[in-house]
Amino acid sequence: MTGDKIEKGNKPMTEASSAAAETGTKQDDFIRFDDISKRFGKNVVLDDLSFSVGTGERVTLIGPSGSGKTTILRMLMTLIKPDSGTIRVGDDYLFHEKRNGSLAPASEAHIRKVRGRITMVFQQYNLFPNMRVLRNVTEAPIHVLGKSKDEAEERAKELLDMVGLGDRVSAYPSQLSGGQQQRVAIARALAMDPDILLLDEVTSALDPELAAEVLDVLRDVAKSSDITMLCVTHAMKFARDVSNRVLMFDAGRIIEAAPPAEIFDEPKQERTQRFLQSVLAES
Amino acid sequence: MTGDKIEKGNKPMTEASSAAAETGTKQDDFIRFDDISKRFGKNVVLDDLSFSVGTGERVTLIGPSGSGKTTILRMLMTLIKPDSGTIRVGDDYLFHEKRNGSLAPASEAHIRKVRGRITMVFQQYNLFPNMRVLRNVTEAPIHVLGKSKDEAEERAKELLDMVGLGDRVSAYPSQLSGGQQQRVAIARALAMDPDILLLDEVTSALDPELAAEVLDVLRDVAKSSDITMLCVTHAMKFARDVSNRVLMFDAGRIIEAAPPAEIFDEPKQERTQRFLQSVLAES
Amino acid sequence: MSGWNWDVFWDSVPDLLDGLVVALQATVLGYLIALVLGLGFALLRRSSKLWISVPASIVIEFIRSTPLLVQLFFLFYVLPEVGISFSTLVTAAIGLGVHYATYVSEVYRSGIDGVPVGQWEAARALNLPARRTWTSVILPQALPRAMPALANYVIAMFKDTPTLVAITVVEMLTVARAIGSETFLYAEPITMAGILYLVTALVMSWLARILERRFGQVRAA
Amino acid sequence: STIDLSTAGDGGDLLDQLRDRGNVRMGFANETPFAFIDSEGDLTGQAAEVGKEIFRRLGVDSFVPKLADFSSLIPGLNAGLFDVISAGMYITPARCEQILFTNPDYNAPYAFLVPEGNPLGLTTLDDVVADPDVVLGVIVGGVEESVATGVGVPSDQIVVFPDQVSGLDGVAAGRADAFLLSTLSLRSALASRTDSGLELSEPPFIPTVDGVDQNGAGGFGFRLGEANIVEAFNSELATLKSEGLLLPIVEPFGFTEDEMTDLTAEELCQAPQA
Amino acid sequence: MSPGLWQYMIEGLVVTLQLTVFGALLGLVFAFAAGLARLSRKKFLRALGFLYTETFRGMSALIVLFWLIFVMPRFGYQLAPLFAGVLALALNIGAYGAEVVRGAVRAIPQSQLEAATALNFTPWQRMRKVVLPQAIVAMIPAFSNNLIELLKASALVSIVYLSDLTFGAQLVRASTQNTAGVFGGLLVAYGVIALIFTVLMRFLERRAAASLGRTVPPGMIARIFRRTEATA
Ligand SMILES: Nc1ncnc2c1ncn2[C@@H]1O[C@H](COP(=O)(O)OP(=O)(O)OP(=O)(O)O)[C@@H](O)[C@H]1O
Ligand SMILES: Nc1ncnc2c1ncn2[C@@H]1O[C@H](COP(=O)(O)OP(=O)(O)OP(=O)(O)O)[C@@H](O)[C@H]1O
Ligand SMILES: [Mg+2]
Ligand SMILES: [Mg+2]
Repeated sequence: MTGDKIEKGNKPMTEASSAAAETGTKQDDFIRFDDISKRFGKNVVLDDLSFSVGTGERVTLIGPSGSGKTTILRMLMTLIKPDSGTIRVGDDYLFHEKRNGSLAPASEAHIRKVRGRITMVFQQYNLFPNMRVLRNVTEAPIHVLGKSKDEAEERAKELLDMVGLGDRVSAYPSQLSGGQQQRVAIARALAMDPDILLLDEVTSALDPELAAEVLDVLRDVAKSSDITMLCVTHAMKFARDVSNRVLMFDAGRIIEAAPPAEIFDEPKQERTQRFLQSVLAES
Repeated sequence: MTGDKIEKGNKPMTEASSAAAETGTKQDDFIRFDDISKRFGKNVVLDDLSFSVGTGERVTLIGPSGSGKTTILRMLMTLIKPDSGTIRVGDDYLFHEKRNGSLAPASEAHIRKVRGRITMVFQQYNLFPNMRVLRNVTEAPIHVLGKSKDEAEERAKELLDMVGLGDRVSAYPSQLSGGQQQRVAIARALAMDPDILLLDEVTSALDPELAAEVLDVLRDVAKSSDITMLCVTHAMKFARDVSNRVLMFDAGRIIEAAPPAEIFDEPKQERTQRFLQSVLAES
Repeated sequence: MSGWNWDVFWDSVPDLLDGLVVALQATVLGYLIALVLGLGFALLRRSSKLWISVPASIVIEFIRSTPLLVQLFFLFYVLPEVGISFSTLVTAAIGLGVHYATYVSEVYRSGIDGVPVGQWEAARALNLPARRTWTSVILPQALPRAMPALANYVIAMFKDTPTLVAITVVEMLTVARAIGSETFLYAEPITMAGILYLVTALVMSWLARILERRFGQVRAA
Repeated sequence: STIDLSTAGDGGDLLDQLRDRGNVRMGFANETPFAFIDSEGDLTGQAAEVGKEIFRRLGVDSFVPKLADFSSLIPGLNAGLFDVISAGMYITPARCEQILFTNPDYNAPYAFLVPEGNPLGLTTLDDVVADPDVVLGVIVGGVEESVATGVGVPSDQIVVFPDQVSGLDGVAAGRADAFLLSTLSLRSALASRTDSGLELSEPPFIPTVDGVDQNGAGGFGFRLGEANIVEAFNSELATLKSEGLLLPIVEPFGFTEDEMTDLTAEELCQAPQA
Repeated sequence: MSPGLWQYMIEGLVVTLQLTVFGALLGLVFAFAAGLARLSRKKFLRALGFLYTETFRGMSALIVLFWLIFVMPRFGYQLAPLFAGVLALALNIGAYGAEVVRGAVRAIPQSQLEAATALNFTPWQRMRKVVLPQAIVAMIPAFSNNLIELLKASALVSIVYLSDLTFGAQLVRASTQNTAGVFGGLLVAYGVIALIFTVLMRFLERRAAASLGRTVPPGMIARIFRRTEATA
């Protein structure tokens, strides 16, 4: 709502203005990135990035290829580590632990604990091909959350029903279409009762029709739960329908942040305008 | 000059009219395809094709993908054999020998002899990675033509100078850009003093800039020599500049043949029009 | 020298077949050891801790680049000296097993490396513990991938069983030699032993090919 | 490397070859006291030392030890892996069909291992046959058992021991009255157990089965067809014997006058087997 | 250990190196002959190549060795023992090498053959100037493994009493009775020889790669200790 803090012009934002990008509907700092930098070799992918996401907020990350969107999600999922900076989730730091009042690198146990609140759905589904659909969904609840097999299966069937695959519980992933696999992957993620759900271009490997089915499922999820969602997508209509706030990335920085109506209809940054034009031209 | 013999309409040409396609600037029948058919499995690629090319003529072959252009060149290069029909080059048949007055399948020695007048430049350059640039160019002149090493190297350096690579004689192919490799390939082909040069989409694996360099070199070659050239290309401007005649292929037949100005500006066949439109849209 | 003695040649078959059984026993036993130990080697070598993976690599490369024969001697003569004594067959199986574990570990390793990285990431996104990730996600996918290569090493191990003659395991070559020292005719039993080895090895690779084809079909389904 | 035609000649050339090469490859089975490697890495033992002396006299003075299982000595020789078997191998008619033996350089007679003082006065196998109460010990699978039964010892008078040491223990414990073995073996067994209260029966004897002497005479083996070198070897051996030089060479290995012999390979090869 | 015993080990080392080097050279001859025969247009040659590779890949090197040493004399051929050893090892490794040759030649892109045809090379020139120079580069890593296998197999000759390193160690053991020390040291010796061979082959591999103008692959130590990306 307060996109007015965003600088005009298309020069990259300074750190100060980047911090100002934390705008929109969020009420608190459930997730907080502070001065995060990350490089691969010589390639600086994230440059002193700071932003935060509120509890239950739905945030869409957009931006040109290579701008660092996936890197953000993968870092939150602890698949990669930042070179510097901190990430806080709730009261815990993701890669750090408070010891004697100061921050020390986190132990594996600490990371596992914090990671327990987060889960992710991938572009390539990544279902376990050696397990049937039902076991794909129950494996982690049983062995991570410690649920009983019955309880896990009951919940799994509910979720599979919800994503419209109640009748495919005993299929192997290879026997499903891409869209069906992605819906299973969503059910698998939800079965972990996550506080935070990360979605990285979950429809971009799918044909438009199948993609629509998946997006419908995600719309339902967004409507019927209060999970905090971070979502990278090129499906602008979906982003507009579902998200509270859109973060526009460019070259590892957030150059604009605003509610979807604002950012899609009256983007302040010239870079954002150009990006949106190219995306709309494609689809 | 006599494109007027071409039938109107877009129905495939009959054999009779196909023979009529041999039009344009050619004065003689230096190369003559007679009733050539070729199928791969069930796929009939060339269907009773006849045409001829005059000495020193520059012919461009155009046509949609799969129409048989490459097959023509590869057959002339003796990389594949026709199923039926004859190909004559000068006074010799390519795959046949006259014995006791009748035509018999040619011996390997006969094929080698006729092939000695022809050489080819490929889309993928196909330089020999185990030889430096200079040796790529001198190897065949020395071991096939029997030139002395000095003589071959002198000529190779001339040619490499001509293609603008006089300073890269001792580089390995892997150390060159695609465009440079293709120019070496052209020098290598010319070093064989061929009567006939075949060029199969020699620029289509290259970025536009690099492609332009290669086409410039070929323009020089065309201007400064009297080699007979058969050339498959999508570079229409080049075709227009260089060729005497353009053969439009479709489904293994020649559906139109005329000088470039004529065929590009006033194609008679509706198929040719459509094809040219689509090619121009791409570039 | 005397002519070819067909009686000795054919009469050697029953005794040689006993030897073949012993060779097969050593192969089966040895391969079981190789399968288990090889997995251990593969996991150690993949460890993210350098102080584990580097020594493991050195040991594996060392075992792999030294002769099976000498390793067998070492086990055969040295184990009893330090008070560990197994039957000769078990010693042989241990020798074969340890040696082949180094090959098998490479097979596992490429099988494991062949599991798409997305599978690791998905396991991580579900917060599966490392052990569970291995046992229910990675290995079930890596092992089938490794099957054909694993089958080839069974055959390779079988072909190495004649080496056991050096530590008195009564496999076919040992039997052939014994027949030779009784009859003073070596050529006949050794030739027959060679034929039996060859035929068995060829049958085994034929079976392996069938298995591979079957397996390929199962995977495709 | 090329094909070695060493066995192709008529026999005259092996010695020449060895002289040319300057060394001889001696097959042995690492058995004391016949041939073994000492701590200096030298091949030594009764057979090794006799062999070396004779080869030196024949003009070959470098020796390459070729360690082999006893059962592989003959095939190894025939395969050209060694030039001579130098392992104190007994000369038997069956072996004579495979290889050519030199004359024996020792003949180990039999003796009994008995309690000190030989209370039963046993000196030959006939003494055992004569007294049905005497229990005779032999090694399992050894030739001694067939020799004993061949002479006429009833099988209920024979007990079988798994090895030398248990035979020795058996006599000491009274489970056998006498233990039959070659003098050489018994001497080396006793040497390791000086306090056993046992001794060898005197004098050693050579049993006769069906009129055939059961010699334990060993010599050197060459490939069939190499008669020339065998002849040369035999003549040097004869010289050693006649000049009394043989015994000093073999004494350090526990050999005595008892083991000296004038038997020939020819006699031993022709002796029908019992 | 006395100088006399060291002498056995050093002589044995020489024999082991001879067996490995000569076995490798002769094995290369077999590998190329059989590998190229299997790619021949002549059915007879293909069958011959197939027969050779299948037989000797299905057969233990030790059996072949026994056969050459103990059976051949029965047919009137007595090979010099060292030659028999080299031959047995070469026959065995050559059969594996033939598959390497075949695979590498087949991996040369068809387009290279076509380019050679376009320059009117004869089939033999094509093979010699274009195919083999490239294929050989691709063969080296596999040959490098084969060489180590050959080194290991060379120890088998001690079973037929050739005086190689392992045989020397047997003599030393017979003399000193120090089994653990002797065989332990022997293992280390083989390990060191293998390391040296690996380094040499690695050098060759780099040279060969350079002959195609390729960037040189990482060093051998780096490869042994390469860390697979730790994912768990
Ligand atoms: N593991 C990696 N190693 C090296 N570079 C990487 C790695 N992962 C990402 N990068 C680089 O980091 C940059 C940002 O990548 P990222 O995947 O975050 O972009 P993105 O915004 O998700 O782009 P896209 O829309 O193409 O998915 C890119 O330049 C990419 O090449
Ligand atoms: N070796 C082959 N085996 C089977 N089919 C082949 C082979 N070579 C060519 N073809 C088929 O012959 C047809 C004509 O191929 P050709 O390469 O001559 O077409 P083209 O006109 O050169 O097309 P493009 O513009 O795509 O290069 C195609 O359908 C192709 O699939
Ligand atoms: Mg991305
Ligand atoms: Mg083409």
